[in-house]
Amino acid sequence: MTAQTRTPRKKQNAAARISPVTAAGRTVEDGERLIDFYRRMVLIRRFEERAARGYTQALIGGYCHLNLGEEAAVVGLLSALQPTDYLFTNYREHGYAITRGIDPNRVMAELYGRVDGVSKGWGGSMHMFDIDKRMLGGYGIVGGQIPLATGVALAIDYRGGHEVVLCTMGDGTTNIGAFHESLNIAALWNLPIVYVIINNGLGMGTTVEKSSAEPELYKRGSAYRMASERVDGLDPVAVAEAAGRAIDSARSGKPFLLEVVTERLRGHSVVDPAKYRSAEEVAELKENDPVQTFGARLVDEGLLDADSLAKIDEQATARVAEAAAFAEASAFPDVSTLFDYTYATPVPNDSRRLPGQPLFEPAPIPEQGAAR
Amino acid sequence: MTAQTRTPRKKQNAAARISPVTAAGRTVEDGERLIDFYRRMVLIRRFEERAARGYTQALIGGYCHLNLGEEAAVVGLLSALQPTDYLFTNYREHGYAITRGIDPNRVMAELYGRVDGVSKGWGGSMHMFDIDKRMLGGYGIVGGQIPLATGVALAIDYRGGHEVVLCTMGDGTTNIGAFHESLNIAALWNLPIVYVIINNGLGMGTTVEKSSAEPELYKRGSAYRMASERVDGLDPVAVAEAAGRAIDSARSGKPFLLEVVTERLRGHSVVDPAKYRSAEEVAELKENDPVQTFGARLVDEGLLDADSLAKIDEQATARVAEAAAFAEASAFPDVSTLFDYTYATPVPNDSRRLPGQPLFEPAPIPEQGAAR
Amino acid sequence: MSIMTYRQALHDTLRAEMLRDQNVFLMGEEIGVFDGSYKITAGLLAEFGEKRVRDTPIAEEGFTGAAIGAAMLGLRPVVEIMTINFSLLALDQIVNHAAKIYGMFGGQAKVPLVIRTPGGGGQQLGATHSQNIELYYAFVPGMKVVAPSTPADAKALLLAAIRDDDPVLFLENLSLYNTKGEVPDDDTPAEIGKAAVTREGRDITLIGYSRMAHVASQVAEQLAASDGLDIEVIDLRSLRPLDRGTLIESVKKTHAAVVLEDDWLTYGIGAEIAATISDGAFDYLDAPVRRVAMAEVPLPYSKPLETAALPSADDVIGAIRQTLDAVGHRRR
Amino acid sequence: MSIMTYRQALHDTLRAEMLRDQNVFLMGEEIGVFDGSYKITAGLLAEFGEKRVRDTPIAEEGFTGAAIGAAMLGLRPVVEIMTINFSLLALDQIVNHAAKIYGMFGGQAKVPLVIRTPGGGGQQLGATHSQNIELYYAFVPGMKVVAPSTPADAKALLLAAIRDDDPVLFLENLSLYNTKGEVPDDDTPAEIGKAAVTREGRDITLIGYSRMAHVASQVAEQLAASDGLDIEVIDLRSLRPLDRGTLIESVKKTHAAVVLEDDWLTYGIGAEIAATISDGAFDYLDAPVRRVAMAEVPLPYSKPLETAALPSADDVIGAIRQTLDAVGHRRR
Ligand SMILES: Cc1ncc(C[n+]2csc(CCOP(=O)(O)OP(=O)(O)O)c2C)c(N)n1
Ligand SMILES: Cc1ncc(C[n+]2csc(CCOP(=O)(O)OP(=O)(O)O)c2C)c(N)n1
Ligand SMILES: [Mg+2]
Ligand SMILES: [Mg+2]
Repeated sequence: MTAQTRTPRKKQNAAARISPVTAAGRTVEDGERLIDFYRRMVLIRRFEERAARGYTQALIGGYCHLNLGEEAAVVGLLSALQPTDYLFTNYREHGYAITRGIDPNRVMAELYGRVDGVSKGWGGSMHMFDIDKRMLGGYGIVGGQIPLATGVALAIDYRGGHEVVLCTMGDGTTNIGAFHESLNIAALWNLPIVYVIINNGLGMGTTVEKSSAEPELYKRGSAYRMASERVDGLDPVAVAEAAGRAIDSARSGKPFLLEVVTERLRGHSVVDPAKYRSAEEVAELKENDPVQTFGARLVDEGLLDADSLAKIDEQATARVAEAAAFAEASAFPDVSTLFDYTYATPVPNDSRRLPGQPLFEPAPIPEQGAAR
Repeated sequence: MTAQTRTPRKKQNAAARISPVTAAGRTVEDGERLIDFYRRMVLIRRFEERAARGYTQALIGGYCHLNLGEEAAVVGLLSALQPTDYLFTNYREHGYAITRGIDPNRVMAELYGRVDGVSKGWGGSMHMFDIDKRMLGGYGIVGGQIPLATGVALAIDYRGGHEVVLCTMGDGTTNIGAFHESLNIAALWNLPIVYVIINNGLGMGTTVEKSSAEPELYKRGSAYRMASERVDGLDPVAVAEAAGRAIDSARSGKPFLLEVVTERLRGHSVVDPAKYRSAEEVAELKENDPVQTFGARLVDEGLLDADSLAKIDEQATARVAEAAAFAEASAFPDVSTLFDYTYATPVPNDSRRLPGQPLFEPAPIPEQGAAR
Repeated sequence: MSIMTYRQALHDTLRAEMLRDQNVFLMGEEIGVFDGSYKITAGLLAEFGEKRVRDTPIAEEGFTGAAIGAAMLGLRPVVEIMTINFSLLALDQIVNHAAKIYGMFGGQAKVPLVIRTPGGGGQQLGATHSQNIELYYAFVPGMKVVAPSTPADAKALLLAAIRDDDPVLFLENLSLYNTKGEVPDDDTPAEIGKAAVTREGRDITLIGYSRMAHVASQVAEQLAASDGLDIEVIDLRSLRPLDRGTLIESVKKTHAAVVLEDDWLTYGIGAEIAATISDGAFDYLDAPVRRVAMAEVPLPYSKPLETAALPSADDVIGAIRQTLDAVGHRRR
Repeated sequence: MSIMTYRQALHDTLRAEMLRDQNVFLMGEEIGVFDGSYKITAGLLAEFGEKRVRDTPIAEEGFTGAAIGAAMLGLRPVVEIMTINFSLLALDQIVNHAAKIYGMFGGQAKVPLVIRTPGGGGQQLGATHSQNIELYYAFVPGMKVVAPSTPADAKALLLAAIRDDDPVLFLENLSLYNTKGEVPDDDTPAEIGKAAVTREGRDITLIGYSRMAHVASQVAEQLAASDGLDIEVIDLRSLRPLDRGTLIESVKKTHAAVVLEDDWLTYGIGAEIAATISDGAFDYLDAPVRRVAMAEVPLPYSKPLETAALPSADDVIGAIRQTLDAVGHRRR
């Protein structure tokens, strides 16, 4: 178990934490990769801001949780994953979806509840799923994805495949029984899975310290003899490297627990004003903004300048505007499809009845005594 | 976290493991206490053998799990508990019930399903409960007792009391979600509780190594920053001492995880022939018989001799014979009491209907047209 | 009497009961610092402190079980489970433990526990967050289940639940929290196990609970105005025990019934209501008991689909008209 | 055709399906080394090895969820949950995940999962180990629930369940494992969603499933012999989907029905059966549909109490006679 030594959240200048991307020894490809990281982070940022707007405009309904503050974590993690690997997340997953390569149009259309959405409008913000990109959901029940992801790892192992499953969850989620049961099973059976704790310090309004008796969450791996590590989630490079190690381990049959320390820049969901955070804390969040700090770093390193930063931003803004336009133009699912997805194998006597329909069509009343 | 160094089960002569009870420095009280331990262990042994017989004679029904091999653990643990402390166990609890001071007659009567049983015949083997002795059950759902026991510790803390809760469970039980959720809560809230893992090496036919990725179970305490210890459960003195430390810790607001390594001398329940155990393993069990090894030790130490051993045995045999006679003479609960324990607070419209009774008493058929 | 929301009635009653009895305390996710997911417990942490308003880890089974244990020692915990969907994770503790402890140990320990939890679809929360599974509790001997539809009942039934010595599932509803109504000032608890005839009428009986009792009253008023119909409305209020007598008495008078429910039709709460009436009022019914319920699908997120799947006032009105037609037919 | 026990039929079918399809594998507590708690899987570990017969830790939620995940990738896991009581611990994974995944993601992933689990009281296992809670699954769109009562159906329905692409709760019963019957040699699966008229008759319809379908047949034979009664027996076989048509057709002919169930009466499976018949055969029924069910108590351990609480053949006979009396009354 190797722990990144990392000063506790919010007590240090974030920019200083970013791992050095010095020109010395850097190849052109390295530089492109860093710029690509940044570009993807900005896209998430703009996408989420657009989603928040869509929610305020009542174009998006239900609950809506954003990845604001987690851009570096998302981008770093997914950069280490092969296209054939599988991804499971919780309900805070728009960024994962677009970074995994799902067309932002379809992600936004899902938020709008339209037929062109990744889940055809059936899932919404919390339930993004794309079988081609091997993103197997988006789950709204805290911890619900963990046993499922473990089962996919089991299926890979059963078939002798070489894929890996990456399963993300929040810090608060480590306190639920499914976490324990699943990690034990994965370690016992040597399954190819990386469990990722996105530690943004809060489960809704509850701090890690108020919810986890061992707040250094990666240490919980030891209860299953599972290798584990903590990494700074504001630094996409560090995350990518740590994720690489974790995925390598999993691919060799040793499941891994990776804790990624991030920030949640806004409320738990779009509607949460987060009044429980102090003004000081909120001010510090700015310093810990991964998009800004990483951008500044790339400028320092000479990889980007004010112009290119602005251009990347514009492109992202245009891209999400396109996504929103696409979503708005997409049709709502037709009510006639309501009964299409209850069962995969049709069977007789399946109930297909709208609330206003009777169980039995009113029969002609039999004549007196005729019934028998 | 202090670990008793202990060679793995079944690989060492058990007698050699028993902590020395040397005459040097031993007071008379110490000696009496050791003999008392032995007496209680023998009583459990004979009681369980009698229960097995009763089961074979179809005087006892349902599932019936015995403490055979766990006598030292039971006696050692309960010796460290105050009368005002609370005890929770799983379904393998006859020994706990009688050692806690519940009249063996009433424990046997419960097995026989009679009105004089500790749970009035409603619970059976798996559900012994005695409010006066603060034994709060006997639970058949694996892990079910753990959240409840945690809640009793919470109630003690809420009221500012000084009692402690002792909650036992099997090794296999440490893999269920409730274990994780509860230990985290107890550690987070500093509750006065000792979780005891009775590690008898097996959950039904599954070994610890096949079910727990960290088979040194006490180490799981670290996932909650909870102090923990492993102790040799074939030695009642060692268990008593470890339990004392654990209970002291809990009483001072630091919950504790204690692993007690024992043996299961027979099958999982009375009906299990345990064919999955090798002949060699079964032979080794004899060497690990806590009653015999502790008895031999006391003889070695000059505290007992062949005569007193025999006498203790006779007394125990007579006591359980009396219990069986009492149980057999006790009445079955009257069928008229069937609806007595569904609710504590009576409310209107409670359903009190035997299977053969109609929902509505057949009403006189109204005359043609008279109904309206 | 004061006019207040259902939310306010719950909040004020919790507060009053905590002031009245030191044994009453609250547990649940986000009920303290966050003021409660639906703000029912807003301000109570500041007033009563962490001991009596306890934010828990996300561990439904663990904290619900802990509340059961605390209740066994005589405390009166009121647990909030954020929505009834998440209660599935605590079901073993509730069904196999809370509901069994009194009986299984021959009456030696009581479990004076209240579990408050909202159900309700219609918020575009998708398949796992929009279920109405009160059935899972109403089915279980040893449990009591109440489901207020008005602010007054929210108060009276919560008082009853807290003071009752058995585990009570207290069903709230997301779409009722902002509804308003008169609430008596005194603290007289309701009687658990009693339905209420909230509107008297002779033409047909409408039966509902929680949100659908609310809808039933609205529909009854509307059809009185538009069609001059004289509809009797029954609010079940208690799902377990179920007040069969009140149902039968009503249908003996009206000769027809429509049951409104927000859960799925097949095996839903309405099945028992329909079966009960069809049995106890067999010779009085002039048409089959009609059920209006949710379409039997995992509830979709997309608004038009969700709307189509949930029972509406119009669906109820259609069912009433069809039932009255059927009655008319048979009375010819 | 061979004569074999219900247990043997299950065992042989599991084995045959594992031989037929490499994607079929078994998971559960004690199914391997221990041969299964009720010995259904005896010998399969030795034959197929650890990969395909997987002993799990005691972690119902974890291993059931893992099976769901494996099914999402196209494997066909058959999970054994030792008794249906313990399935409460896995309910979130089953109801919120297995049953939702196909719909919630717009049909992108199927969950071809079978959960085998026995229900049943009468073994003196006490309140937490004797429940019949198939209702919890039968209520849920997205689930299929089958409940064979004979060795032949154990085979045919298990074949259907394993080959179906949806999650199927396969309900067994402790007291049926040793019952014997004829089992066809070929491997034709049953059709999920169809009830069977297992005995034709004109006087009254008896309806049951699992153990109570067995009891229904016995009672029908007995009353044919003793009273010359001509009883029709329906074995539901599938609780979800529910074959309403077969029920209605039968009652249109017999004009009376008694429903037998091993679960609690109020809100039990029988409620839907009674409501369905009272609705669909409204004009044909000559007496209220009668339900014979378990007493609504946490089931006590003590034998005389347990026996009193469980429905018996005598209870069914009494209900039939009373119902026929009521019919006679109305036909006068
Ligand atoms: C079983 C369950 N309990 C409660 C909730 C409500 N809930 C949704 S998100 C959340 C907080 C989760 O915190 P964390 O795991 O840290 O993830 P984050 O939201 O910070 O990304 C809670 C309690 C739920 N969805 N499921
Ligand atoms: C939730 C649940 N799952 C499964 C069972 C069946 N079961 C009863 S005892 C047992 C094994 C428990 O093993 P362990 O915890 O080591 O205790 P031991 O029996 O060895 O004392 C199992 C699987 C149960 N009672 N409850
Ligand atoms: Mg978080
Ligand atoms: Mg064990």
